[in-house]
Amino acid sequence: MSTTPATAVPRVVYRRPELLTERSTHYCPGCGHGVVHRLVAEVLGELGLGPRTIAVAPVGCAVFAYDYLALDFVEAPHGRAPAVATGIRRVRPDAFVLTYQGDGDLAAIGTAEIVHAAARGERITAVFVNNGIYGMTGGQMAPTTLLGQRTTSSPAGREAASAGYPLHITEMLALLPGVAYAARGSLVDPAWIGRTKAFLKRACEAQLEGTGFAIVEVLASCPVGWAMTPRDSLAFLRERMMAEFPPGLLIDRGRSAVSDRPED
Amino acid sequence: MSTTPATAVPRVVYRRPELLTERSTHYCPGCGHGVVHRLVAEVLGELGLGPRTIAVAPVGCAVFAYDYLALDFVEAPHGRAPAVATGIRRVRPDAFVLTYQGDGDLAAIGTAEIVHAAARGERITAVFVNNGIYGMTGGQMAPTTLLGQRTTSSPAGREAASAGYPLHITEMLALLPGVAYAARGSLVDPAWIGRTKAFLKRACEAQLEGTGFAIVEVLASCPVGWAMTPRDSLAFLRERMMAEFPPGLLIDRGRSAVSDRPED
Amino acid sequence: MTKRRRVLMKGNEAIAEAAIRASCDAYFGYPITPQAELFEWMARRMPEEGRVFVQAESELGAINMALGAAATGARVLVSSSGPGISLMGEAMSYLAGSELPVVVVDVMRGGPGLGSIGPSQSDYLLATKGHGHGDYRVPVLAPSSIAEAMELVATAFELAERYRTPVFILADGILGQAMEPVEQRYRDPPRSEAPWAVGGAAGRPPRVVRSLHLEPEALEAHNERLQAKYREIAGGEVRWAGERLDDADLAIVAYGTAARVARTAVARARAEGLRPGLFRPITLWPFPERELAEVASRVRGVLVVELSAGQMLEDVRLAVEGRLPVAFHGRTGGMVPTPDGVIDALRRLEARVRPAWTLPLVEAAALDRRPDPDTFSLFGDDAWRPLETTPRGER
Amino acid sequence: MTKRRRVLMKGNEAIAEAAIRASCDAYFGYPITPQAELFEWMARRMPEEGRVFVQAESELGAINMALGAAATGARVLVSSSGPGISLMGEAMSYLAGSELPVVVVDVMRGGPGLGSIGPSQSDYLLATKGHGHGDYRVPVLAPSSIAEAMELVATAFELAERYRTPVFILADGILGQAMEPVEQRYRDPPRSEAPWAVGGAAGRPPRVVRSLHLEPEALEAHNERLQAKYREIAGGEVRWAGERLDDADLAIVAYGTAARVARTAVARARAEGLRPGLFRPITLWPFPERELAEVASRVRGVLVVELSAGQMLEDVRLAVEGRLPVAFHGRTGGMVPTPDGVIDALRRLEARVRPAWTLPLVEAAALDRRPDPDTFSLFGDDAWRPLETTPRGER
Amino acid sequence: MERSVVFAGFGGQGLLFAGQVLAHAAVIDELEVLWIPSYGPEMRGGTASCTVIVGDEPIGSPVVDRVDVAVAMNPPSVAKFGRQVAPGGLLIANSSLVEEAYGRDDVEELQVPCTALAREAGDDRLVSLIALGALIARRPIVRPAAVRAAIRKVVAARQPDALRADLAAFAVGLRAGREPVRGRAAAPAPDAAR
Amino acid sequence: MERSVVFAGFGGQGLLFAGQVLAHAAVIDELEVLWIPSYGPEMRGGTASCTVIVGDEPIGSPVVDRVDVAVAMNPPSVAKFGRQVAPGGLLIANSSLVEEAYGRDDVEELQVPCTALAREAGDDRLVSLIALGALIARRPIVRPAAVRAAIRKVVAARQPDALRADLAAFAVGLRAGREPVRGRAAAPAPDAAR
Amino acid sequence: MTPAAGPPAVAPLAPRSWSPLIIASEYCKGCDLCVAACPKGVLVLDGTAVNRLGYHPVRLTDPAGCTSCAFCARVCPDAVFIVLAAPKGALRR
Amino acid sequence: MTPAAGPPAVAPLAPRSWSPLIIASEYCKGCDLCVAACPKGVLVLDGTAVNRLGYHPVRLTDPAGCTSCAFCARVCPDAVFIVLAAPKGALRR
Ligand SMILES: Cc1ncc(C[n+]2csc(CCOP(=O)(O)OP(=O)(O)O)c2C)c(N)n1
Ligand SMILES: Cc1ncc(C[n+]2csc(CCOP(=O)(O)OP(=O)(O)O)c2C)c(N)n1
Ligand code: SF4
Ligand code: SF4
Ligand code: SF4
Ligand code: SF4
Ligand code: SF4
Ligand code: SF4
Ligand SMILES: [Mg+2]
Ligand SMILES: [Mg+2]
Repeated sequence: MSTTPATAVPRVVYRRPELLTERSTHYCPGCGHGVVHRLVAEVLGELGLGPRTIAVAPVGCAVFAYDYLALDFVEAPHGRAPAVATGIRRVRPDAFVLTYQGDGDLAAIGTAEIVHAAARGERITAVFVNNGIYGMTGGQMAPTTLLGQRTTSSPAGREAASAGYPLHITEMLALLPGVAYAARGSLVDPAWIGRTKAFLKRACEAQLEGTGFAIVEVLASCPVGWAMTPRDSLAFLRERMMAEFPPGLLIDRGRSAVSDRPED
Repeated sequence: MSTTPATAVPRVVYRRPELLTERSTHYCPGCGHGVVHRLVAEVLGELGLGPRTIAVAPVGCAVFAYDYLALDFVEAPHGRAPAVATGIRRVRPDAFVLTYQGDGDLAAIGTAEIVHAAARGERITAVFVNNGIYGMTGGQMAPTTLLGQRTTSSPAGREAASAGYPLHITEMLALLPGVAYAARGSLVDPAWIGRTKAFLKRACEAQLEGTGFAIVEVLASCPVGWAMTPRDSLAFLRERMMAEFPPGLLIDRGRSAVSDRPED
Repeated sequence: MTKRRRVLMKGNEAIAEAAIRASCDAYFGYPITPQAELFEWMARRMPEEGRVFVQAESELGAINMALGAAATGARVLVSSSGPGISLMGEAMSYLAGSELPVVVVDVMRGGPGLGSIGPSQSDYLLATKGHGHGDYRVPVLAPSSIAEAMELVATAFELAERYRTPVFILADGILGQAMEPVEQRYRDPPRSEAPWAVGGAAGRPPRVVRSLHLEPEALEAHNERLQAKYREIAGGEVRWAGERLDDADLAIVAYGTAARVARTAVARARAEGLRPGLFRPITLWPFPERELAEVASRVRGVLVVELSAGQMLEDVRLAVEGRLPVAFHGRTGGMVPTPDGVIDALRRLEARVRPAWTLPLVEAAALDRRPDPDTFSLFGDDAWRPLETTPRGER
Repeated sequence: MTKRRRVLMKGNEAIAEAAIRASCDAYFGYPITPQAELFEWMARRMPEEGRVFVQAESELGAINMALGAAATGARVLVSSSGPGISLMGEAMSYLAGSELPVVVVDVMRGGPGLGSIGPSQSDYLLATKGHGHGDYRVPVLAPSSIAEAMELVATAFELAERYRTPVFILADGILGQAMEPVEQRYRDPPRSEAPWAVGGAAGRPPRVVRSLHLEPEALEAHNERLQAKYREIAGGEVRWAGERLDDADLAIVAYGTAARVARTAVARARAEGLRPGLFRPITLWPFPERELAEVASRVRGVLVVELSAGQMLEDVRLAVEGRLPVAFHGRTGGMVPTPDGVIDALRRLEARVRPAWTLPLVEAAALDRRPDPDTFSLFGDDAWRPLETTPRGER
Repeated sequence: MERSVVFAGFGGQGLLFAGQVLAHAAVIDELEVLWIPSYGPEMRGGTASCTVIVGDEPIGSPVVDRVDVAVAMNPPSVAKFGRQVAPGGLLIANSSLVEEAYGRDDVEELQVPCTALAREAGDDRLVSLIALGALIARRPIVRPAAVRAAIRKVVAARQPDALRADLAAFAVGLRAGREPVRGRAAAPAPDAAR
Repeated sequence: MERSVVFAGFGGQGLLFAGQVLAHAAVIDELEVLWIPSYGPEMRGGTASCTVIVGDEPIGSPVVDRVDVAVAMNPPSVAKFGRQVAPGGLLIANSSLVEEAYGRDDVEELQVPCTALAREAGDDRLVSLIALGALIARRPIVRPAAVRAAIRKVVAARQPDALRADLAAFAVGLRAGREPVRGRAAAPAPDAAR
Repeated sequence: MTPAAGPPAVAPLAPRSWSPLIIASEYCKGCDLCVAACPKGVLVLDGTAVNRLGYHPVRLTDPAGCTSCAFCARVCPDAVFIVLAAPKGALRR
Repeated sequence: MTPAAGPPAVAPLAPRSWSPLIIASEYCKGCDLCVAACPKGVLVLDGTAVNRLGYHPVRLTDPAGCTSCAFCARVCPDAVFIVLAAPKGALRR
C-alpha cells in the first residue's frame, strides 16, 4: 500500500453494516441480540446475499428483527421457524434462507421442528441465540438455563431433579447426517465475536454449497433477564455459560478442515 | 434337582404371561407389537409391577395396547405420551410409569415431548417400537424409514435429498444427562428377543432406582407396511434395519456395568 | 345419456389431482385416516410434476411449512383430519393475521379426541367459528360429491388468492374414501398478483409477512381491514344450491354427505306425500344466511341434518331467527343418517307444524314464537339443545 | 364501609393463589404474556406447598401433562393466552372425549396470529364453540373482577370434577395484569370421587382413560352420553348477573372487562337520561340464553359490547332470535371500549328503536322483523355482520 | 333405480377389488355408481368390506339402509350382512367356509364354494371374482361383457400376469351362478397374511 | 367519585412502583382502587406507565377516557399523556428532563425537577416517589400518612434498606408540590439499564 | 379388559399322553415365525384347518422331536404357546 | 423497514480536525460494554448528557489514545461506532 497523504480520506476500519436499518432497536442495553444482528448484517453483506435472502423471524425478543435487518422476512409462530423456512426453501430453491431463533423458541417449543429440518438436511442457515432464558416474556427458565440459575420460573435456582438439565441441542443436531455444519460461538469478547462471525459465514457458505443444514449457536447475554449489569453479564457468560456450553466447531461435514480462527 | 417321577407335573418352560389379557390382538400376522407386548407383560410380571403400573398408550397400531395388557392405561394424543406420562409421574410418585410408542409417534410428531421428558430426567420407562414405518395409517414413511425404502409416501424409495436421513433418536437421547438408561433391542430372533427383554427389565429397574429416564428402542417388523411375508420381514430386519440401527446398550448411567446378555 | 369420458376416482385422490391440475406448487402433509390417500397421491404425483411434496414431522410442521411457502406467493395445499386439524389452530390464526393464501382440506372423522375414523361433520364449528384465537374468519367450502370437490379445489385457490386468506375445504370420510365416476374436467385459476410476497429484497424495499402489530391502534386498524375483507367475502362469495324448493313446505338444510342422504330422502318422502325441498349450503362460511331466510319465509318448518350433534344448526337458527320451527336430525361418531331416518324426522316435524294457509305469515311467525314447551321452544328448559334429537331406539 | 382485611392483588396472582387454596395438586404451564405472572406465582408457590409445578416444553406439553395428571384424579390447572391456547385444541378435544377434569385459564390478548399482548376478548368463539374437533362443549367462566376470578377458580374445579370435563376460565389482559384489593376469602371445594381414575390396577380390574371408540355404534353411544351431560350442564349451571335491568329499556350485554366498562357507562348514561341496564353472562357456555331472552322481552333494544369484532354477538342473537334490534360496539387488537364510546353506541341504538308503548309486544316484534335496510335487518346485504360497528372516527 | 351390493369377507380375499371391478363395469355401462370401502385399522388382520351402489341417476345417499345383494365370503360376514339384505334381495355365501344356510325365506340365498373353486383356479384372491360372477349371473346389474372389460382395465394396469386367471374366475363364477351347486366343499381358508 | 392517575416515564424511573404505593395507600384509606400497568415487551428499553383509579365505589371501567392527573417523567410521556388530562386536571412534569411547559390552559401544570431532586436524595429511582409526593400535595386522593404507611409496607418487604430514602423522597415531593419551583434544573437521566 | 385368567392349569398327565406344547390355535395368525424359528423343524402351518380368525394355525408335527427350547414361544407375536419340559420318562406323543 | 441509508459518508478531513471514532450517540444505550472492551481506556459514559432514549451516551475521552482497534465497535450491540484508521500524519483531536 502506498503511503497516504495527509489530506487523504481516512480508511474505514469499521462502519455500521448496510443491511442494518436506521432504526434504533428495542433491545435492552447490552443485549446480545444487537450484536448478533450486526454480525448477520455484516456476513450477509460481505457475501452479497442481502438481495436474495428470505429470513424467518422467531417469537422472542428478536421478533422485530425485520425492523432492524433490511431483508425480506416472514414471521413464524413460536418455535416453528424451521418449518416455515422449509416451506420457503422448497418453493424457492434459489433464495438464501436464514432463520433466527432464541433458545426458548428453538430448544423448547420448537424442538421437533429444528430436529426434523436438520434431519431432512434442509438447506437453511439457522442462527440460534442462546441466552439461557426467556427474555421476551420476562426472564423465565429456558431449556438452556444453567443448573442453579435463578429465573422467574426457577426462583430457587434450576434444580435438575424437577426441571432437568441444560439441553445441548446443538450437540444433538450435530449427530445428524443432514447437518452440514454446526458450531457454537460466544459474544463474550471481541475475539469470540470475531470467531462467531466466522462461524456464521461458514454456515452461510454451507447453504450456498448445498451440503445441508447449518446452525450456529451463539452464547449471548440477556442482562435484564439475568438481572445483572451488561458488564457483569459478560462475566457470567464467560464463567458459567461457556463452561456448560463450550464454544467451538461441532461439525463441518461440508469441508474436511474448517477455518475456525477469529476474523480480522 | 431330584429326578421327576413319570407321573410328575411337567415343568412349564414358557407360558402366556399373566399380564396379557385373553383377547386376540388386532395386529397383522407376524407383527412385532405382539412380541413387544408379550415381553412387557413378562418383565412387569417378573418385577411384580403390574398392580402399580400406569401405562400410556400411543396413537399408532399399538393404540389398543390397553386391550391386551392388563394394566391401568391412559391414551395419549399422537406423540404426546411422554408429556402425559410426565403428568402422571409428578402426581403419582409411587406409581410405575410406562410409555409405549411407535416410531412415528415418538420420533416424528412427538419429538419435542420425548426430548424434554428425557432432558428433565423424568422417571419414566419408555418402550419405543421402531418398525421404520407408519403402520396404523397404511405404511407411510417414518423418520426411521431406511434410505431407498419404498413406502406409500416414498413410492420411489426414501431419498435423502428430499426426505432426509433415518433419525437415530435414541442416540440423541442417550446424550442427555437426564437419561439413565438407553438401549436398542431387536425382535429378529430368539436370542435378540431375549436380549431385548433384558434391556426392558433394566429400563424398568432404572425407574425403580430413581436414576432418571429410561428408554428401550425395539427394532420390530411390520410385514404389512413393508409389504413382505413375516418371514421375509425378519431378513429385512436383520440385514437392513439392524445395519442402520445397530442394536445394543447405548448408555447406562445408573450402573457402571450393564448386564447385556440374553436372558435364559 | 351421451357418451362421456368418465373415470372412476376416489375422493381423496380426485381432490389431490384437482389441486395438481390447478397448478398447486407445494403440498405439505402428515398421514392420518381418512385422508391418507390424498397425502399419498401427492407423494407420488407432485415429484412427477417437479413440484414440492414434503412429509412433515407433524401437522404443526405441515401447516407452518405451508405458511412459509405461501409467504413467497406459492399455491399451497395442506390436508388432514380432526386431530391434525385441531393442531393447526395457532397457525391458521397466523395465516389469517398474515393474510396468506393456503387451502386446507379437512376430511372429517368421528370425535372428540381420537374418536374413530368413521365419517363425520363434527368440525363445522371449528372451521366456521373458533379454531384459533383472535378475530378472524376462514371461507369454508363443503362439496357433496367428488366432482364438486374437484371443482371446489380450484375455487378454493381462487378465493384464497383473491382475498389473501386461508380457505377450508370440509369433506368427510365418505367423500374421501368413496369412488365415483367423474369427468376429467379440471380448472386452473389464473394467479393473482402477489405484491406482498417475499422473495429477496433485490431492487425494492424489504417486505415483511407478519401478524404482529404491537401497538393496539395498529392492530385494531389491521383488524378493521380484516373485518372489511370478511364483509366483502360475506357479501360476494356465498354459494348454495337448492333442490325442489319451489313448491316445498318443509326445507331440509344439509351439506356434504348429509345433503346426499337428504336428497334421497326428499325423493322418497315426496313419493310418500310429504313436500320437502333441500337447501344445501356450499359455503359454510360465509353461511347463506339471507338465502336461507328467504327460503324459510316460504316453508313451514326446517329440518337440519348433520353427521354431528348439531353444529350447523346454530347458523341455521341465526338465519331463521325463530320465525319457524327448526328440527334437527343428526348422527355422530362415524354413524351416518339414513334416508329413512331423515324421513322419520321430517314426519315428526310435519306433525308439529300448523298448516300455513290458515294464518297470514306474520301472524303465523308470531304464533310460532309463543313458548311451546313440547318441542320447539327455544326458551324452554332445554333452550340450548337441538330441537329434536333422534330418539335412541332409532339408532 | 366496615373495616375489612383487604389485600392488593394482581389478577394473575390472585387466580393462581385461589387455585392453590382450592387444593390444586398440579400446575403445568409455559410462559406467555399477559399471563406470565400466574405461571411465575405457581413456580414459586407450588413447590412451597409441596405440590407439582412443571414448566413444560410448550403448551402442547403442558396440556398433555395436565391430561396425564387429571387421569389419576388430580386437581389440575393450566394457563396460557391466545397462541398457546390455540395449540391446545387437540388435547382439549381429548380431555372432553376422555372426560377429564382440567381447569384452563385463558388470559386473552389481541389477535389474530401473534397480534399483540393487549387485552382482548377474541377467544370467545374458540372457548365456546370450535376450538378442537368433534362434538364437545366446555363450560366457560368469565369473571369481571379479581375477586370474582378467585371465586370462579373454585367453581371451575367443582364443575370440572362434577361433570368430568375440562373448564375454561376466560379472562383478559386487564384482569390478569391489574391489581385490586381483595378479601382473602378462598374456597376449597370438596373432591368428587373418581372411580374412573387410574393409579395401578391393584386388586381391581384395570381402568382405561381414553377417547377412542373405533366402532361407530360405540362412539355414537359415547357421544350420546356426552351430549346428555352437556344438556345437564346447560340446564343447571347457567350463571349470570343483571344490574339495573328492572326498569331498563335498553340492555347492554357484556362480560368480563367489557362488563365493567358497561357498568360505568350505564351509570353515566342514566345520569344523561338514558335507561340502560346491564346483562352480564358469567357462564359463556352454557350461555344464559333463556335468561337473556326473558330480559329481551322487556326492553326495546340490546347492545352487545365486547373487546372483539363481535363474537358473543352470535349467542346474543341466538337468544334474542330477531325479536328486537341487537346493536354491537366492539374494539379489537388490545383497544378497550370506553364508557363514552358505549354511551354513544347506546344513543345510536336509542335513536333507532321505536317506543315500545305504541304497540303490543308481539306486533312490535313482528314489525321489527320487517327488513329494514338501514341498520337492523339481518337479511340485508350485510346480513352476517354485527348490526352496528363503531364508526371509524371514534376510535 | 338404484341397486346396492355389499362385498364382505376376510382381508386378502380381494373383496374391495371385486367391488371396484363392479364399479368400473358400471362406468363402462354408462351407469352412475358409488363405491365405498370400510377403511382404517380394523383392516389389520380383520375383515374387509365395501359397498357399491349402481343407478341410472346420480347416486344420492352413500349409505343404504338395506342392500340388494350381499356377497359374504366368511362366517362373520354372513352374520353381519345377512340381515341387511332387503326382502327379495340376494345373499351369496362362500359355502367353502360357511357351514349352513343363513335361513331367510324372503331373500334368495346362493351357496357358492368360492374358496374351493378359487383354489382350483389357482389363487385365493380369486374368491371374490368368482362371487362377482355368480352375482352378475343372478342380478345382471351390469353386462358380463362390461365386467370383463373392467377386469381387463383394472388388472392390466396393475398385474397383467393375473389377467387370464381373473377372467377365468369370473367365468367360473358366472357358471356357478347360473347353475347353483348346493352343499359345502371342504376347502381351507386363504392365507390372510399379506 | 373516581380519580384517575397515570404515571409514565422511562423504565427504571420507578413509575409502576409509585403507582402501587398509591394503590396500597388507597386500600389503607379503605377506598376502592384499581392499578393497571402497561406491560410486555415494549418495556424493553422503552417507556413504562401505569394507571391508578381510586374511588368510593367498586371501580367500573378499568380504562379511562381522560385522566385526572398525569405524572410524566420524560419528554415522550408528556407528549403522550399531556393531552389526556381532563380539563381541570393536573399534569406533573419532570422539569429536569422536560424543557418547556406543555402549555394547556385548562389544566394545572406542575413542573418539578424530580430527577435533580432524586439525585440529591441519592437514588434515581426516587424520581417517582418525589412526583407522588407532589401529586398528593396538590390532589389529596389519599392521606399522606396512608402513603407513608404504604411505602413502609411495600418497601419493608422488598428492600428494607431503601425505606428511609423512600420516605424522605416522598417528603421532598410533598414539599415541592406545596411550594412549586419553576424552571428546569439540569440533571442527567436515570441509568435505564436495569 | 379383564385381566388374563392365564392358560389352563397344567394337570399331571400320564407319560404316554404327554406333549411338550400346548397350542392355543384360535390365537394363531399363521405368521410362520415359529415355524421359521424352530431349530428342530417340527412345526408346520396346518393348511387343512382354518381357525376363527381365518388363518391356518400352527401344528406340532413331531412331539418327540421337540426339545422344549421355547424358541417358538419367544418369537410368537400372539403368545400362542405353552411349552413344557419333559417329565422324566415321559413319552412325547 | 427501509434499508439503511448507511452512516454519513466519510469526507476528507483536515489532519488537525480528525477523530478515529464517529459516534452515533442517539443509538447508544449506555450499556458500558464498549467502555469495558476498550484496551486503551479512552471511552466513558457521559453522565452529563442524556440522549433521546434516556441514556448517558458514550464519549471518547482521548482521540489520540485510540488505536482504531475497533474492539468497541465489535462489542457494541447498537452499532453506534464508525471507526477510522489514522491517515498518515493526521493528528487525533
Ligand atoms: C405459542 C406461544 N407460546 C408462548 C409465547 C410467548 N413467548 C413469546 S417469546 C417466548 C420465549 C422467548 O424466549 P427465547 O426464544 O429464548 O427468546 P429471547 O426472548 O430470550 O431472545 C415466549 C414463551 C408465544 N408468543 N406463543
Ligand atoms: C394428530 C394426529 N396426526 C395423525 C394421526 C394419524 N396417525 C395415527 S397412527 C399414526 C402413525 C403411527 O405410526 P407409528 O407411531 O410408527 O406406529 P405404528 O403404527 O407403526 O406402530 C398416525 C400418523 C393422528 N391420529 N393424530
Ligand atoms: S430481555 Fe434480554 S434478550 Fe430481551 S431485549 Fe432485554 S436483554 Fe435482550
Ligand atoms: S400395520 Fe404393521 S405395525 Fe400395524 S399391526 Fe400390521 S404389521 Fe403391525
Ligand atoms: S419348543 Fe423348540 S423344538 Fe419345540 S417346537 Fe418350539 S421351537 Fe421347536
Ligand atoms: S408364531 Fe404364533 S401366530 Fe405365528 S404361526 Fe406361530 S403360533 Fe401362529
Ligand atoms: S477503537 Fe479501540 S482503542 Fe479506540 S475507542 Fe475503540 S476500543 Fe478503544
Ligand atoms: S457498547 Fe454501544 S450502546 Fe453500549 S455504551 Fe458503548 S456505544 Fe453505547
Ligand atoms: Mg432466550
Ligand atoms: Mg411405526
